[in-house]
Amino acid sequence: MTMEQVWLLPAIPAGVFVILSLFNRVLPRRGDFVAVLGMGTVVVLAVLAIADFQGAFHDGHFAPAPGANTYEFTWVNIGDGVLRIMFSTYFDAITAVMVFVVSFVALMVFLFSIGYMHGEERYGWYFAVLSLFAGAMLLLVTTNSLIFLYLAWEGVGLTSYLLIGFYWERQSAAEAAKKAFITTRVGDVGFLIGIILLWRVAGTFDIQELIHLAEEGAFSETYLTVSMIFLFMGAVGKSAQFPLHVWLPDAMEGPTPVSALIHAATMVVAGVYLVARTLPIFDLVPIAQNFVLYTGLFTAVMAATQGLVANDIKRVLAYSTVSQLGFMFVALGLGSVTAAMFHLLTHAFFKSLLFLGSGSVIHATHQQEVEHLGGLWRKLPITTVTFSIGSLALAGIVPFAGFWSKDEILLEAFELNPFAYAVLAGTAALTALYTTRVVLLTFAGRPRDQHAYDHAHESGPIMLLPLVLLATLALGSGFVAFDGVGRALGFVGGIGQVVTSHGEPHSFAFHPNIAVPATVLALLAIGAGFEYWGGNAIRAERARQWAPELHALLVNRYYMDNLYQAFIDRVVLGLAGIVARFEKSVVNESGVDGGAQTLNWMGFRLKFLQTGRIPNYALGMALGVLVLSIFALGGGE
Amino acid sequence: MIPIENFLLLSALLFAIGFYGVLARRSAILILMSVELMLAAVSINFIAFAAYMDPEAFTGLIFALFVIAIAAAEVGLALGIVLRVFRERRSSMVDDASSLKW
Amino acid sequence: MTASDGYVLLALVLIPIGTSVLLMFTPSKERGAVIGITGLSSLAMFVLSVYAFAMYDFEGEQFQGMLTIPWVSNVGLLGEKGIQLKLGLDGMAATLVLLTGIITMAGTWVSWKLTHRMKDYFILLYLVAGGVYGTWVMLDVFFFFLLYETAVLPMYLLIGVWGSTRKEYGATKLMMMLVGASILIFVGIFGAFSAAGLGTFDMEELFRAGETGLIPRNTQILLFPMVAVGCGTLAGMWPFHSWSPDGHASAPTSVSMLHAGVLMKSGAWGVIRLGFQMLPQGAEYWAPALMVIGITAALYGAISALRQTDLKLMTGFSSVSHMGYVFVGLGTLNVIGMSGAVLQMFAHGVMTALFFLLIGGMYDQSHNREIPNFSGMAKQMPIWTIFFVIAGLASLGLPGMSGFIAEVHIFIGVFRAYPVVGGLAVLTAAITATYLLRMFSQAFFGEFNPRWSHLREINYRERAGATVLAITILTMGIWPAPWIDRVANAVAQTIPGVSM
Amino acid sequence: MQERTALPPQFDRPIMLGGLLAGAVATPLLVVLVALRVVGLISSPEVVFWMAFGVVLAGALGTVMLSNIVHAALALVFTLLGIAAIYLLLGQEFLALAQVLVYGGGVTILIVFGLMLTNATEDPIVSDGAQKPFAFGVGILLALVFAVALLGHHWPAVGPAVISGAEFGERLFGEYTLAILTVGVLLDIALSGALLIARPDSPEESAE
Repeated sequence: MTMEQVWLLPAIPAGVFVILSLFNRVLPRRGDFVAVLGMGTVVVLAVLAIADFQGAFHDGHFAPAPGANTYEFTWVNIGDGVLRIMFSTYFDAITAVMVFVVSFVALMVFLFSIGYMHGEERYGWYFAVLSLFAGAMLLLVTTNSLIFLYLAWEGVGLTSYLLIGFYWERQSAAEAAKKAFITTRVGDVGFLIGIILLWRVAGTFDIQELIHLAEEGAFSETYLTVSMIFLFMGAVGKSAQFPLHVWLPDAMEGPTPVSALIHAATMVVAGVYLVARTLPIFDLVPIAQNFVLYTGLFTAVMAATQGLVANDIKRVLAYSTVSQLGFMFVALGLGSVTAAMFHLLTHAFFKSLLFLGSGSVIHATHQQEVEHLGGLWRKLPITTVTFSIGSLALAGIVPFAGFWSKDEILLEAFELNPFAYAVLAGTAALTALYTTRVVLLTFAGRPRDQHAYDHAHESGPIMLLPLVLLATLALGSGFVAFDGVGRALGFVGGIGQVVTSHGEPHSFAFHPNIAVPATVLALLAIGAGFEYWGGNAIRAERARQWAPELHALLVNRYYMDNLYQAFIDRVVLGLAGIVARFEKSVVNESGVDGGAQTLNWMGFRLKFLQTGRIPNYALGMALGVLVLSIFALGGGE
Repeated sequence: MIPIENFLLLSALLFAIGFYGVLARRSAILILMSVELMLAAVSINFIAFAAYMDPEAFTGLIFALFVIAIAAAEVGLALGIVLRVFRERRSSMVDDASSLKW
Repeated sequence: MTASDGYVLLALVLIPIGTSVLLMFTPSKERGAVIGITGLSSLAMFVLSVYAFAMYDFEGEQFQGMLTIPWVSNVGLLGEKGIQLKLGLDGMAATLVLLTGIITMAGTWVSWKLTHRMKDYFILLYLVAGGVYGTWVMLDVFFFFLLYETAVLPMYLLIGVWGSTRKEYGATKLMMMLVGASILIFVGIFGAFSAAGLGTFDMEELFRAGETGLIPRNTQILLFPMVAVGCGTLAGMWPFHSWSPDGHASAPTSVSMLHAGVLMKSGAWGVIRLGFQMLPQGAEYWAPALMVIGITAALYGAISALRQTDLKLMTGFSSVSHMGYVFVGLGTLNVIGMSGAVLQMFAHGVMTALFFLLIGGMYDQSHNREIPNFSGMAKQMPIWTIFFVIAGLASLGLPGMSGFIAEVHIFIGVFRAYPVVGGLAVLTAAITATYLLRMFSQAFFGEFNPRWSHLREINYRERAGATVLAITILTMGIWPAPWIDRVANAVAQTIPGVSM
Repeated sequence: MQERTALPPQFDRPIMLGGLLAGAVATPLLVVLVALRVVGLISSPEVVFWMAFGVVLAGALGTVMLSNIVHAALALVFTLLGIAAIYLLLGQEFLALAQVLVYGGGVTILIVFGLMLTNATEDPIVSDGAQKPFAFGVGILLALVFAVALLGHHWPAVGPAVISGAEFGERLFGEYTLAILTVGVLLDIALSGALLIARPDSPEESAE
């Protein structure tokens, strides 16, 4: 499989979706093996494609032969090129990272789901939709056309909707699915506007061509800034950045493996991917780039603070996802694709690990409130170990994967924007703190819910295998940044150089000045966490009482949801009410019925002209004759 | 030789008088009689024009004849209706027969 | 398409009308015969429609399959060509012929469960179908208008006799508004006819007259609003839309399908044919106004739909909103936007037919359409729900569905001309998502309301109809080239004054 | 069998008054006309024309103004006979004859029958409608309009052609046979219709 055949990657899971959605009742085991086989094939093909890509390297430069890494097919063509929408794929280092992450994590999640979702009523449908998601996500990362990117973008949105609402009998799940779809849809409005604005001047949807044109100065700066900010709105929605972050915590209503795949490792990074993909254009417009930077920065802090107080184990992870995505956007805002994509890679592994670990806990105890868990390390040893590895990676402790990638972002920030650095370092400490809290409350101490504890048991091998594999990657994937490891994998100049497919190659750097303070900070935070939540929860309770308003603010998510609800209730529905009243009273009653009634009334009045007396009629006729004859006389002369 | 204007003037005055009668009177029979006046006025016109303008064409005369014939038919029919109305309402005044109002 | 295919077009008009006549002589107690006749007839129409669509060569002549039969000439005002039975197909019409074939077939299937005077129902329904086919293929303004009215008039009886809820009110309102609007069309047609002074109703001649200015520019500016409002009323143009929600809410299932799916499109088609093709200079003058009306309608319909609790009313307002897009697209005066408008006519036709089919399938059992009364319907009627979600997603413009193809063309076209309007149009798509998803989560998801445990899944005929429509939605969404090629070429070649 | 009665008293005075009035107006008119003829200002046919003119208009005015229906009917007879004279002046012997027969005879008798069958004989005085002033205005206006139209036009100064009864008959039953037959059928149908309408349609009604 070569780079230009990369369109096969989305095609296979899409085919699986068709097969499963039509025949899942007929196939043995509801056809889960079809999904797993399909995904396995995709992983193999993805690795082959990456190998082909790697083979195109020589002398440390990324220079495949022109066109060798693209595939094109005309989808729509109006007026011989006035509007030409191509289906096209493009393969570069970013694609390589994304393809690997998506297909690998998806395979892990598929395997995990076999155990986790066992016995569900809509088991086959679950795999069908999950496959469709994988297909859409793979299309998203391989296509080079903004329109198809949008298509895939909405496709992952749809599957996310279907999977969040998988347990639709629960009203909360249905509401969460709706909220997710509509919130991201608001972002997509901007995304589509941005796409069309870019097309309006450039006349193409081809991303590489757009970058080329933008660099040549085809756009005015203001126009480009506006377009890119619109484009970024899509990323804000999909990657749950402030102010459209509200859907992601609620999205945890979906099955846990779904959260791992979609709402941690892949779909939510689509926004990061989009900005990374178009970063050369963002580079041209500092305002838009700073917009990305500060959005990410604010979101990172905000979500981390909320993560401190959340009780649902999955929600904590969701907030941490939002926060980590903020980190990635900061990196992009600073212009470093390398750091962002590197963090995306490691984050995908350790966050999906954490989610699957939490899934294992939930599977064992049917309980996801951390306040009701505790002491599970005795019952779930493997889960505890893997979860801890993931947590350490998230907290950024040497030598786990998260350390290296976070350090890369901090380094960039330190060099370019000290303010951002300071904020991010503090946020990293917060991350360590809430991570420690979750681990301690879940696995350490005494069981707080004896019933759940008694029934807990370690999951089967089909669920543990993904945990172990992902833990390995969470432990080791950070090292690919090193030159030697990169070379060993076949990438001349190391991974860091590869990922920067554009502009100055940027190899991985490691500065003790940055790394040591960050590590110390994280360790301090972990220590503080042990101090507060290790053993008994009394101190935590005291902390809560120390600043009740602050706690309430955080628990209520800064009242953002209330604000939105109020906006919808007051403004949107209020407007709808006004329109409905307008429709009823002006258009319907006055306009249509009113017109009819006016005629009716006139008829009622005019009917009295019909006296029924012949002389009156005759007089009318006579007057008519007179008038006519006078006209005739006047006309005759 | 009498100029044609004289006949036309007669016809015009006769017609106007008949018209006045139709509009002003209440009795159906009197209205019928006024209509006869108007018809006669029209006949005079026809004949005058026929005799003065184009005697060969003959059409005006035929028309006048028809007017006479049809007037006779009309009178017969109208009187039938008047009788009928009278029998229903004990009145031959047209404004008493106003059940078609509104 | 060869010249002899003109007879195919003629057949498309005559088959449904002939079926009506045939049904008149069928005893009404022979339900089997009625079902057989309508089944065969709708199948024949479908096959011929697909044939016409497939055989239309989008790189060839503008009008294909021309068939001209002189009727009245050299009488009074009429000159050499006078009134002719002239048929021909262009790319836009080919698309709409296909739409009619699909919806008529699906509508026929779901109407077979009717118990009250089924034969008479089909007589009128097929009259509508014949009229609609006629408006697509007629190239003579006289016959165009004749068949246009033929399609509109039976609606009164169809809604008044077979409708539900406030059917008399809905039927009367619909009829009064549409017939009132027809007067404007009539004035527009005869105004153009006499202004051209050619003594012919031949559309091609009149198109040429409009393009070359034989119909003076000021006359065109005067006549265009009449035609646009006249035909626009049937297309649900704001603010003349108020018949649409009421009419749809009270109409029986297949009438709603045919009406919202096809007949409303013939209103928009009238605006294209009589407005943009016959009075191009007037259209150019009024295009911005059309766009303002369109975007107002789109937003207005969407916002109104947010507040509706009746499923059919919601769909009715959604139709107003989606037809607003059509006018936005037409107002762009460029090929992309106008193609988008025609594509939207097709896409909306299919999806709205699917909506009404499903609502009807459920209403027949439950006699209730209030959204808050339902909850968790996905448990009781999963297949129904899946089809409904497909229709809803197409409606909110999800990529991969027909709605997206149409909308994205309109958006791109509008952005070319008026970016601000384009932004509003995209925003409307988000509002559409909001009301549809609110409805989904209220009615389909959540805890099942046991009050509805007597409901059964939609029957196999409805499933078949829904499948045909859903497949059309997906096909166009994934492989839109056949539609776009036909429409875009026709728009570029047959509508004067259109920029690329 | 009805007893023969004298003319009712209310008939006497108006008739006599009318006669006197007519005589009072007609005598000077006649004198003036004869004088003009003798002087030679007008020709003999003109004398006849103006006399007929006076009779016709006086009769017409009587028809529309007299409040007694029977008197009005009498006045109508004068008018119709005067019109016959006009026809003669125009050279139409046959039409004049027809006029006398059909109008002066048939129609008048029909009308008198109508008067008798309604209760006009018992109460022959009728009031006029409320819109009489309007009617008067309309009548005057109409006369004015006609007069303006008439006098504003220049008419050729030719005399009337005389068409004899024989010639009339020849042409009537030559070229216009079909038309005359149609009129006959029409008359037949109309009178049958009149009969049908006027006939009492139930025994109870006829017993009334």
